[in-house]
Amino acid sequence: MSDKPAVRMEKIDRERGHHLLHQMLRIRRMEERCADLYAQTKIRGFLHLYIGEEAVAVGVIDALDDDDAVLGTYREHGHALMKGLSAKEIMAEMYGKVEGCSRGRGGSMHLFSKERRFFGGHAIVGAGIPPTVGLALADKMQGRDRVTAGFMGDGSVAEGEFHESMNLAALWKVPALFCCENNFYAMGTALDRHQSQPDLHLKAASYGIPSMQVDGMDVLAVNHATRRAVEAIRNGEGPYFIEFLTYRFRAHSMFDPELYRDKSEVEKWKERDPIKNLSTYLRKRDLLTDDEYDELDKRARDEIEEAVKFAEEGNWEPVEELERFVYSERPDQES
Amino acid sequence: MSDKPAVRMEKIDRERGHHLLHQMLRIRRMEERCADLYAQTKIRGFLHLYIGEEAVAVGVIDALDDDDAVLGTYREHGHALMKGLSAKEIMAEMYGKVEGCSRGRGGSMHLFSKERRFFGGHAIVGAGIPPTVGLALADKMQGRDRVTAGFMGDGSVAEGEFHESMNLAALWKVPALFCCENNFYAMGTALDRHQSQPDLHLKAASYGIPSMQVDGMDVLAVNHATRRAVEAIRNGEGPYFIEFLTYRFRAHSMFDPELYRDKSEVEKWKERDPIKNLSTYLRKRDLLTDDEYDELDKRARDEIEEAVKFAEEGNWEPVEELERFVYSERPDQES
Amino acid sequence: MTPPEQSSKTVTYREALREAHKEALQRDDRVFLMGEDVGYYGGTFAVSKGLIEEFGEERIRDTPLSESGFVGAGIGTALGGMRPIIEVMTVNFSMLAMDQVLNTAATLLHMSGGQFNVPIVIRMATGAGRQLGAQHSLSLENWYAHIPGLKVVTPATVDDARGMLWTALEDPDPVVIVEHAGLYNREGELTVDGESVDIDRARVHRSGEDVSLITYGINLFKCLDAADALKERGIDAEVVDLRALRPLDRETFVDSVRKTGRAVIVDDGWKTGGIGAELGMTLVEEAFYSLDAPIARVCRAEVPMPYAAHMEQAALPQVEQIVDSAQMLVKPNV
Amino acid sequence: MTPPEQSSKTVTYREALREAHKEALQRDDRVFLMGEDVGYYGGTFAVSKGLIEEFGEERIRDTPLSESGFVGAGIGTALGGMRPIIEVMTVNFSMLAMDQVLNTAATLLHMSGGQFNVPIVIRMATGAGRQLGAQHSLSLENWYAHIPGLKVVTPATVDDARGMLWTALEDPDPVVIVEHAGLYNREGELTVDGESVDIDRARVHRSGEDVSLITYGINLFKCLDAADALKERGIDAEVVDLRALRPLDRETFVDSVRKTGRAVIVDDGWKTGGIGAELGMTLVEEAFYSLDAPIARVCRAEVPMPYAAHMEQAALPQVEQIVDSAQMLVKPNV
Ligand SMILES: Cc1ncc(C[n+]2csc(CCOP(=O)(O)OP(=O)(O)O)c2C)c(N)n1
Ligand SMILES: Cc1ncc(C[n+]2csc(CCOP(=O)(O)OP(=O)(O)O)c2C)c(N)n1
Ligand SMILES: [Mg+2]
Ligand SMILES: [Mg+2]
Repeated sequence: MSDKPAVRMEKIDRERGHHLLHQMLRIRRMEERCADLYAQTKIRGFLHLYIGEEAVAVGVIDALDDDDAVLGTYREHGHALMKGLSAKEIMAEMYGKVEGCSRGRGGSMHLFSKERRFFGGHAIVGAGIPPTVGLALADKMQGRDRVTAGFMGDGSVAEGEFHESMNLAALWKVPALFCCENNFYAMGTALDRHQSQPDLHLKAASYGIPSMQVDGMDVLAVNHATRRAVEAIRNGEGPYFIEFLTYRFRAHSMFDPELYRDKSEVEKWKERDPIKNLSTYLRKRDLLTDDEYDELDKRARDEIEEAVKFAEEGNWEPVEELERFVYSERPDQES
Repeated sequence: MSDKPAVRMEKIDRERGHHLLHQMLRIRRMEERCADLYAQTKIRGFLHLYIGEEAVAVGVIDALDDDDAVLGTYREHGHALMKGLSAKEIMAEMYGKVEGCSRGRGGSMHLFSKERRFFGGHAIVGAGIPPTVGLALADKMQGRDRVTAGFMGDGSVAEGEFHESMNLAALWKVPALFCCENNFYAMGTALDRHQSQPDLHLKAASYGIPSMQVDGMDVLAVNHATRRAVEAIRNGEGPYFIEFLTYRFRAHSMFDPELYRDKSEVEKWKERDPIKNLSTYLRKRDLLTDDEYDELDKRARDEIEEAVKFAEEGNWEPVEELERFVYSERPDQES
Repeated sequence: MTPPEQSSKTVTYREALREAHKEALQRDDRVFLMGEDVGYYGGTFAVSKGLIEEFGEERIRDTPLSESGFVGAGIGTALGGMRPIIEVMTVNFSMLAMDQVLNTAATLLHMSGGQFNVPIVIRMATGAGRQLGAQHSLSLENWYAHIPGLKVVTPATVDDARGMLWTALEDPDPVVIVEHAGLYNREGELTVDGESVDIDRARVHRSGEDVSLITYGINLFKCLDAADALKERGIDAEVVDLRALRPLDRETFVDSVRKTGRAVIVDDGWKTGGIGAELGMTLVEEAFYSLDAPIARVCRAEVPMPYAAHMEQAALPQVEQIVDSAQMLVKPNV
Repeated sequence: MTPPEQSSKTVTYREALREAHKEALQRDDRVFLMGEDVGYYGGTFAVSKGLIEEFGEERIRDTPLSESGFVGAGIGTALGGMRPIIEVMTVNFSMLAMDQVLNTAATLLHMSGGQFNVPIVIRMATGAGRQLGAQHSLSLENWYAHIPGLKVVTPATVDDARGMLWTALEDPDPVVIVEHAGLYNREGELTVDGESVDIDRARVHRSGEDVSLITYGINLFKCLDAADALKERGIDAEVVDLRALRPLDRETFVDSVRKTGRAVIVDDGWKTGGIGAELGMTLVEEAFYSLDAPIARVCRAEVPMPYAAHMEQAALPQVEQIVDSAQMLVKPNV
């Protein structure tokens, strides 16, 4: 189902290989732990796991600068972690603790960090796309050399806001990178049942936005493609769209009985597990040993366990603060 | 600015030539009279004239059967007249009289006729497109061999609903004919300032909908293209999209000072006046004499004058009926 | 055709809805269900689970994520002689289709001088309480209730869940069915036989003399609990379930307050400009001289809904608030 | 920088708005205006006429027909440090952008735990009276007033038209400015000097003893006319202009009714669930024991707005209705 990457991978050294692998492991372990914690009812509400799709967030956000902005969907734990939010503040958020990155008000779907320029965590499908355009426009109008990366699912491409946003972005040539995580399903509806044109990068192309389709299970391909796109954007060429072909290994959310797809399909995709993919690649080139892998994995697990501990020990926001932040507290508050 | 027609014109005889010319004259005379009546404050509210674009409504609707459905925008007088509403009921509507086709409740932007299957008269730009898809879907689900033709402006192509509708129509292969009246402006905003891809038929094509771009100043080209599209639709090939390149000779509405375009541009387009176009064509082939033209024109003028008289003599809906038809009067009322 | 149910049985609200859909689809060829994930997924709230197997892809029609598109298309099918049931998942997402509902579905009949009625049924879940955060927890049924041309029903019981769908489908005009997401798992005794139920009248679920608790949807059960608690304090509360927010059966709740002289209104939405204000104002207009005390409102706190459970519960109407408000009206000095 | 205006002068509401835009654009580089036809067309209501020549295409930014897109983009620019003024032509079309306003602009600050405020200003025209028919005549400012996190102002006078824009731009949170389309041509005496005006307080435009007429927007002038007519009948009416619908300055109108004991509420929107209900209910909650009579509402008839002039006028609040309602409250037996 997935094409070969449109661009060739760069050669990478041990350090970078380990770095990318470690990032994917951090997300994977966090997500697995979240699933446990959900079963234990420590995490509530909706929980959308990113397992299987790690290469996308890792490959994309690694190619950005700290000062660049990122907007995610409700499946954004991985993006938040990659953007520099700590596992602690993310986990505390999912617990609903005041130490969470949104004071426990957002939960899994609404992670935020002003400091890291992570603009959420949006749970209305497609609704994060217009603000992505706007953030990029603000940079352009203010002459700042920054990129805004907005993530979206294949499902959101059917929403009118996708279309309005592509047109605006193309007309105004804003420095936005649109990252479409095409995991072939919008909840339980298969891609070809919700898109008359399932090659989603062609959608953006029809607005005159340069676009490509990239193997989203291959972090090196993702990273390389993103670097190319970001370079074009920083050169003032306007927006760029990348469709990443990927797959979620788990259900849509914890409520989903997965009636709409075959186990065998899932198994087939698991063979292309992005973590396995990269490990194999590195091992083949003698850039990774079993011990090294275990060490990276252990660091990831430890970090997440610490985060769980932090969340467990966190505090509930005082109920008296319920009405805080409906409006700004200081009239001169700025972003 | 306008391309040559994508399809060649058919040879037409005197009778058909006169028929099409007469239809365009009926619309033209009606619209001119509306402008007068607006100046006299007989017609109020918004008034959007179709002068210059007559070939589109005439050429398209002539290619449809009576049983086919038509949906228009707020610039729909011509479409209503072509769909078989009488000039009288249209004019009475613009006067706000109860004899009007919408009892005087709709006015210029909301002409309706259930009997003629004219579904309005929609003044929220783009909002008529999803119902167009639905009307066509209903026919398909009920196994009826009917076409639904929905008109839209170039401006509406930027609205999210356009996009959502194209996707639905393509996915469900509904028997809908989308007629885009590209008159190069959405109010005062020029096409290339509101569409990153100004070749609008390519928009529909990107959904896998067969589409063409046609000279909308040439009624024969319009008619021929529409016949071809309707044939494909009736063959069960699903939706079709036609972009008609046209131009409005008048202001957007009676409030528009036309600051955004040059008089010279308007003059240039007037050389391609669809009525002049067809007359010249017919004259060249000895299918039209000056007397015949005058006679057709006189019939059109007389019809409109009678309509004005009818409207003048019409009655106001009793104020007591204000709350009628908020809900249906008979529980078994059907469409 | 399955024969109509005979005797009462215990079912969940979800099952009652599913039965109602099944029967409607069997009864009338023109009926079909359309929305995001109503088919192979089985419905976000599993209401339509199994229906696609029975009725096929055409009549259980999965849509892309295109709320305005498929609600508008639904309007078109209604105009074209079908009887669509459109599921918009939740009221939160329905904002994307608001224009179609407001400016087309609700408006067409009047604007066309009585020519085009729109027999569409739009279903959506509403409400908070499941820790879904600000963007998935709205209760905005009051906005739909504000629109002339719509009918808005709020089934609280399994009987109403079972019966109102058919009522809505028989209606020649657009009907919005608002289902509180917290009710789907709730069990109840089903007594209706599969026929339509009236939606013209509110229902007095419990009769009392001292104070009227007026509500709709999930808060019916909070009010019934509150009435129990009040009983223990010697206060006899009447509980009115509005059942429909438009048209409002003003008579029933006004009569109730004429009798009791006191009213606590329990509204699932934000207070300012909510449906609770309308209920109260109606009492002022129609029962002013029967009022023995001011009218109390118990509403959701005026905040975007927070995720954390304790904060969410603090923002929602609670039984104790209802009890305390009633107590204040009846015996202010206790 | 032009110096602040010194003395009072007669201007139209439109001119006052245009001045306000000009000055804001001159004062603050981060300010820009964006919307359909704000540029070369000069604004649907000609508010921004001439501005594109002065400030250029970047700062007077014409948009495609994409309400959700450009409102959402506006939110993004606000997050990115700009101070956008987004013109959504009319409240009718703003429904298409409702999700962005409700679920993003109004929600982000609270949902992010206080991190992301959204300093966006959204302007839109509202109201009927120009024979534009059902789809162009809504008054739905009450819906915006229902949303926590928004501020909603309704300038009625040229002073407020002139001053509120800057106030809104100085506000760190989203502000919706609702301009009644019937006001643009209205002339008035401009007294403010270009500085921001407060939006925290309602204004008593005319003081009286017998009955309070409470309103906002264009109906302020109908109420002032009604007060004149009432004077002739020996009834001394107080007229309160709310100026902002959220936050509501409840104190001012409650105080007014505490004094007069009677209230007529004049609401431009549909009655059921309108802002008028909220005002009335507030009086019940806060001034119940001061009420000498029921509260009256004068609202728009609950119908989609018809085109014909006589029908449209019949559907809108009229001076005589206000007068009669007040009369009924004060001297029910006359
Ligand atoms: C506007 C809107 N409609 C419906 C939903 C419910 N919903 C949540 S996720 C989802 C599917 C989205 O699929 P996609 O964009 O492909 O993202 P993925 O979950 O696959 O990452 C749906 C229908 C929503 N959140 N917002
Ligand atoms: C949703 C919406 N936004 C804005 C408007 C105001 N408006 C009316 S017509 C129009 C321009 C439409 O242009 P186009 O679709 O090209 O049609 P044309 O008038 O050229 O026939 C605009 C902006 C509207 N009616 N509806
Ligand atoms: Mg997906
Ligand atoms: Mg146009």
